[in-house]
Amino acid sequence: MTTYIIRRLLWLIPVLLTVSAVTFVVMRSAPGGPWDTDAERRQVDAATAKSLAAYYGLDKPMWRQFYAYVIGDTNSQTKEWVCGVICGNLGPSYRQRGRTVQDILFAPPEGKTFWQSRFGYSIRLGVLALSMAIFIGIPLGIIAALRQNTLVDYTALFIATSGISVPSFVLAIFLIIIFASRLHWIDIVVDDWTQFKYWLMPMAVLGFGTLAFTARLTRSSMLEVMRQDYVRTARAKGLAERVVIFIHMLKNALIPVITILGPALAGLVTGSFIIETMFSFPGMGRAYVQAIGQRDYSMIMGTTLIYAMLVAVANLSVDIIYVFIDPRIRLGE
Amino acid sequence: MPDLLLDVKGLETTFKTPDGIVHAVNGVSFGLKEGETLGVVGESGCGKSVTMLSVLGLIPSPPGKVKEGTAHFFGRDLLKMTSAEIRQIRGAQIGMVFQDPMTSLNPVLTIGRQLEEPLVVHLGMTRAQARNRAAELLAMVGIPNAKDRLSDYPHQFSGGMRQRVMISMALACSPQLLIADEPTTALDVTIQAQITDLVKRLRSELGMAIIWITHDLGVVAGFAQRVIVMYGGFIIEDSIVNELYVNPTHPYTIGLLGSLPRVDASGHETLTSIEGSPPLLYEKPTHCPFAPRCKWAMERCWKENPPLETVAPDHRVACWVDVKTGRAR
Amino acid sequence: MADNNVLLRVDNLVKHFPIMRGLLQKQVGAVRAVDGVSFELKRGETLGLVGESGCGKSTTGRAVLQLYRPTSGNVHFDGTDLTVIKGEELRAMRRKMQMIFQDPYASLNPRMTVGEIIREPLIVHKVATEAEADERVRQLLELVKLNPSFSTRYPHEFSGGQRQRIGIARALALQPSFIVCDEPISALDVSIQAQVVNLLEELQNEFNLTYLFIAHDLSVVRHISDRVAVMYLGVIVELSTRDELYEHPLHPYSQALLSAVPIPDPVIEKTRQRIILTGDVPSPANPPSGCRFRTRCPIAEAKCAESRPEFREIKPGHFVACFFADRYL
Amino acid sequence: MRKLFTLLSLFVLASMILSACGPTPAATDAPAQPEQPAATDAPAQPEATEAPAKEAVLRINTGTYPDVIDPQKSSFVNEIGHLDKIYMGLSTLNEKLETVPGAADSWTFNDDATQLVFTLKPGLVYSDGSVLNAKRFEYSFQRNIDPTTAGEYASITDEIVGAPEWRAADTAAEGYDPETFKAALGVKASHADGSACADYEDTACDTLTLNFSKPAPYFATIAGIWVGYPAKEENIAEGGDIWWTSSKYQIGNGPFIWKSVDPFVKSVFVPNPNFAGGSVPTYSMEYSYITDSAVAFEAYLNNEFDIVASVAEDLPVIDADADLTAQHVKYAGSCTIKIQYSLHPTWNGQPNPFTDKKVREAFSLAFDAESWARDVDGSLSLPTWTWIPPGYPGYDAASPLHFDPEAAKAALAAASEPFNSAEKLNAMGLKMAFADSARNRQRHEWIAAQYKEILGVDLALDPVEPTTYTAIQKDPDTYPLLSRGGWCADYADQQNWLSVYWRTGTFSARWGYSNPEFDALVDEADTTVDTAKRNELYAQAQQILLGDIPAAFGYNSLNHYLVKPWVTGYMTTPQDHIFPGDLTPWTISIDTSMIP
Repeated sequence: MTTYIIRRLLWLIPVLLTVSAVTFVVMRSAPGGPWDTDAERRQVDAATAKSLAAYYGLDKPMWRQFYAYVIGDTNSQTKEWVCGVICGNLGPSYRQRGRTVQDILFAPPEGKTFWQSRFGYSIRLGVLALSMAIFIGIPLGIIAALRQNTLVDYTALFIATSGISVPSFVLAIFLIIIFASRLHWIDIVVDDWTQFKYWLMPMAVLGFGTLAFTARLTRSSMLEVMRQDYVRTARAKGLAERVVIFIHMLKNALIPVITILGPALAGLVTGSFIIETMFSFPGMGRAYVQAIGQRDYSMIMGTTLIYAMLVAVANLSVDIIYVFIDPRIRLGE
Repeated sequence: MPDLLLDVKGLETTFKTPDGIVHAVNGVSFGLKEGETLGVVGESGCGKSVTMLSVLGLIPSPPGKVKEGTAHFFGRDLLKMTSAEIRQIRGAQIGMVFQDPMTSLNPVLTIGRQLEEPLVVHLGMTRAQARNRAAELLAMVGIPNAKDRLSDYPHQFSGGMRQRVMISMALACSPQLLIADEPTTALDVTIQAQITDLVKRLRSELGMAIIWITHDLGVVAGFAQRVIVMYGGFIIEDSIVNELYVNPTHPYTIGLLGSLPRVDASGHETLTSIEGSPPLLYEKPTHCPFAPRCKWAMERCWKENPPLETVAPDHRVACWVDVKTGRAR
Repeated sequence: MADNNVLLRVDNLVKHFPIMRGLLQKQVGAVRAVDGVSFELKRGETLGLVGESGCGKSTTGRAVLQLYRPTSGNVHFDGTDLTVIKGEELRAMRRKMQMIFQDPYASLNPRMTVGEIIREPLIVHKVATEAEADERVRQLLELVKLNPSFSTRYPHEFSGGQRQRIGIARALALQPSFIVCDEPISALDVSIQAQVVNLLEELQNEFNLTYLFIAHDLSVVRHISDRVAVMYLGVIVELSTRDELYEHPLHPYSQALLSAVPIPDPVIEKTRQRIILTGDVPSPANPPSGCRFRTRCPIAEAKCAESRPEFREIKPGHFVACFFADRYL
Repeated sequence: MRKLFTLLSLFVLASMILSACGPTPAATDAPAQPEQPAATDAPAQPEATEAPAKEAVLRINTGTYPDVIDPQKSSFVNEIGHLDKIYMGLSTLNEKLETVPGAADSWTFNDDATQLVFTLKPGLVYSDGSVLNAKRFEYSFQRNIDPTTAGEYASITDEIVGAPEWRAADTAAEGYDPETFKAALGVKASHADGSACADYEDTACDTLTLNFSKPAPYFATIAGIWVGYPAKEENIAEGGDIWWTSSKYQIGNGPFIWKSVDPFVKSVFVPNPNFAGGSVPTYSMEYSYITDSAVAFEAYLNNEFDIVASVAEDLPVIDADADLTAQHVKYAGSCTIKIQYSLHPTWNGQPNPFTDKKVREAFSLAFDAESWARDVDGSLSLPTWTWIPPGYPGYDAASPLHFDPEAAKAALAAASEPFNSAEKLNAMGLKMAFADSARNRQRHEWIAAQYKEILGVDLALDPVEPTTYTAIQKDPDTYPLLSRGGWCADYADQQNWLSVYWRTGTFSARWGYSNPEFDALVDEADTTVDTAKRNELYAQAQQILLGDIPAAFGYNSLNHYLVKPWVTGYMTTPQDHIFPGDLTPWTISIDTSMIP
């Protein structure tokens, strides 16, 4: 299995390289640069633009810039070798002057822990949303399957369908109006994210779609498993229904559910732009949106890479977890 | 026959499907003596498996429904039992082996765990006791290194080995009755021979009654004492084994035997095939279910469904026609 | 042996499927699915290829048709070595060779009508205009005893036996001279099997077809074949004319295989002595040294592990790969 | 192995706890945070309210979190809105946008306006009590010019002797020595008698002399903008490249102290008791960074904000509610938007009709800015017929042209051949380019319809991908025939409105405007020290500009906010960065008794 994991990790290299190459080309092919201001504003003067370009290496040919980004290059101004992505250096932000992308994403504010970094916030929100999806979605799916075609089932299906079809920003503003403006249970302007209650709404909005999806998948998976021969075998052994459901059906039914949880977590962490913006949540998604607005190339590149990596690692983790829950799977064989 | 182990009378089972109600079992009655081996033969969809699953309350409901009938086991009607009561019977007094050993074992639980379950539930063993007994059971069905293999998962066993596991599981609590639903159909012929051999041995050691469901008339020939042939949810012939093969009486049984090439037959004569296809059972037939495919069918066959009638000692047939003469019986 | 009457000659056919493993996905071994198979087929002849699942019989069929390109060996069809030709040339040869599959449902495109399925090869190979194709579809459906009006229906509207007829009609569309029948009846009900077997026989007589009939059911193979080859773990262990093989099997495996087949006659069954093989078929990725069968062979000796027994003609037309075959002469 | 399943659930649980344990670091944080600058806070405590009233805190939503909060690197209003709370330049602006003393007590120009001498207020200190002398400002200007800083506004001080040369220097070159350039720079801190200053502790160092390579009478204004804010050199050195991210290094002389920041979440500002301009504010401030306007609006309604910017979507709700209407504050902003005509001789290979002044006149007369503001901009713009917006020095309502359909038709008819009828123009296939977006489509369709209706002219709309649009606008060769665009002031001097934008060879080169008479007037104004005379010259120049009709002057941007009734005393200017009156925040007071 170790070789399998190593091989999968090695596979990440070409994947990430491709992702960065594509992002790189797409971004650079758009006209204008990070210091190009609107026509209606004072223009950055040529000498400054030139020295900024030189500092960030934008005066070099494209391939060289890409090489510098990935491998590294000598900074033409400081004459120092600066290692690139391979050393974990995602490069300096073009807009947040003096800060590197990894610093913006991963470094916590002064005196705070890693979990208070942009990345830390997003990960925590993602995990919370996923937990909600798991702890509500899975039971909901199970109950719906066991009570197929009853009111319970229809209710669960309704929730699931609405979770998939209602856009998150609609749900977000809806919840804000109800719980903050009308009921005054929580504040809209959150200045203390250390309080758990403020996490509830973003978590609910973010996790709702996944919850719905999880519930649907669990339901269909349970229905599938309920028809399996080994469930009949279990009943034929005279086992109590409780044992049949929890020992014989659930574990099998959850295998497909678990396989989507990794990508779901990656999706939740990476897909939280709207929610982070709506709830003014200080996570990575918000930084990403802002970077796009400001054409902060290296931020966009860096964040995209982190997202790509997250998705890949999430998929890999699922594949590994899969081995432990499904004895039939042997990696790399 | 007061000494019947299992006495099924007038069993009717239906299934609700999107295309309509399927009348899978349409009034089936049969009895089984203690220690007797009964072969149940028929094509897919003839109701042979459904009959046995109905008796054990294992019909998925909905869509399935046992509409009528009784099934007395040791004098108690299985069909009237509460789910708790019938659970006491299942796995304890009646063991069951299913067709596909690949899918009948839970893929994510160890063999040991699955074997221990009935021991713990029915015999009140502790986990440790159950584990020891499980190893003995595996050894009994001829699995080498039984103790070590308890922690293996089903996929680590071959098909034949899995079916042995299934058998050991069904026999774990020394049941009075073993219902084997096409236990060798999915297996290769040499493995099939191993399994039938094993069951024969266990039958002589443990003395349980066996209901062996199959579509292969060959398998039960050397094995069952009595054979019932099912068609369209009805029993159409019920006979002691020698009589059936020597003197098949229902046109369907005759056709079935005729359409079966024999490995010991040197001749190259054309097989006597039965034209047409088995009925779909969306309506409960009011006539002989085999009439549409029967070359002897008479007017009456299209009007009334023949009851099982005794034609020879221990030989009952449901047919209006005497095939030997081609006339009404 | 330039026999004009020989349609197909297979010489030392090998098909290995590589096993990749490790960091760099190096080939660490191979599943030796077919490991040196040779046989001949005369025009109009049926060669039965029997063996248990995993013995390589289906792979042999596919490798003969070049559906899998063989690892080594030659396949001469009608004088052309199929293993060296490719592209248009191979496509042209494929017209003369067709295949009938085991699962008639999976092998028919559910979104095409029966007419479209049958005419597809005609159009693809540009052998008929649209109008000619329609006429040909009608003829073919009649040939396989289906109502020509069925051509506008979809596969799911048919029963298993009818679907297999559709598969046969499609295979016949290009008027092949050679058909590989890969377990064509094992998915069908007993009463339907005979219909299909009879149909295949009729078609063979009418069009002088040559069949490679692959099956695990020895009874059917005996019924339909002129000669029979027994495969075990990628090699042919015995090959002879039908009755010779069934009545005087010389290889211990053939003997065990034949003895395992149940005979639908309780009298014979009760007196018959069975050879019960122990254990399972070893993995084709790691076959035993020497004689492939030695690990389960009741008469194996030390030399069986050392070298592979030659596939020799022990009697005229009777080939066997066993050191001790002479004992049974 | 089956335990792994349990393990998985445990993992999920653990992660839940992990995120729930957020409060723990807060608890450890707590002792470090509370009331650190309590001492400095004390004098700011309002004494007026007797009851233990609510704390006076002004809670403002600023929208996007700043990318960089560094005086010599920032360029966006939200960034400057932070900086001008923490720092104050040598000069500053009053509510009329007149340049008034800031950190400097006074300043004098020499006769030809090539030298500007600032004298600092006596006893000037930073918010932490440390000395603030002229050397600090010297450092700020040096840092702004230093090419390694590479600030986006570095060129704004190019009038200073030696500044363009240093900025253009190749820092990677072998013999590059910043000290040489620094010595040659026309920025010098000194004692009042001209003797050299010792160091940053030298309290007698109160004079800053700026020498210009050309007359720059407007430079007193420029010297007050953010690039001259006196950030501390030692703090910048200690904090390194990211010094500006930490509020602890941002020690300034502005009205407020940046007490704490939680990026993307909240900034807290408390009054600076050592503030030397205006008066010390009587309240604290909290900036929040909610970018979704709907959420911010809800928060305002929920009394969680005292001031938010209103947006078009909120207007129906505001207009339907008398209280909100009363809280709605609207006034002209810092931009003038116009429809710019290309004045290049040819367009698209044929004679350019807009070289004919009568055609320009027709198009200007036919643009109904009032309807535009009402129908297109949701009342979020102010119609104008002049260039410099109201609220700026130099605003002149007098304009030769106002919307007049009949006059427009007459003007077109009076144009020269072959531009004197709609048919002739239509035969040329006139085009109007714009940056493609749904909103812009709607806007330009309205404009085209307007011209069609009044002049009968067909304008083909030419939507262009936004970044490409920006690029084609910057190149005279690709400048569109007709395009909507404008100018937003950097600083409040007519020079910025007139010389920087319309003088030959500046922005005006893009569309080809050039008038020697105009150039002569602004050149003279740009070198005139006497304010009254300067203003007169600029006023004449503006009238010449308007008379040339280089564009259809359309409307001014509108600053519009919702302000709670308990916030009073704010003095609005078009240059406000984040909230109304934020150039003079000390005039604002909060009536805490009114807060529900």
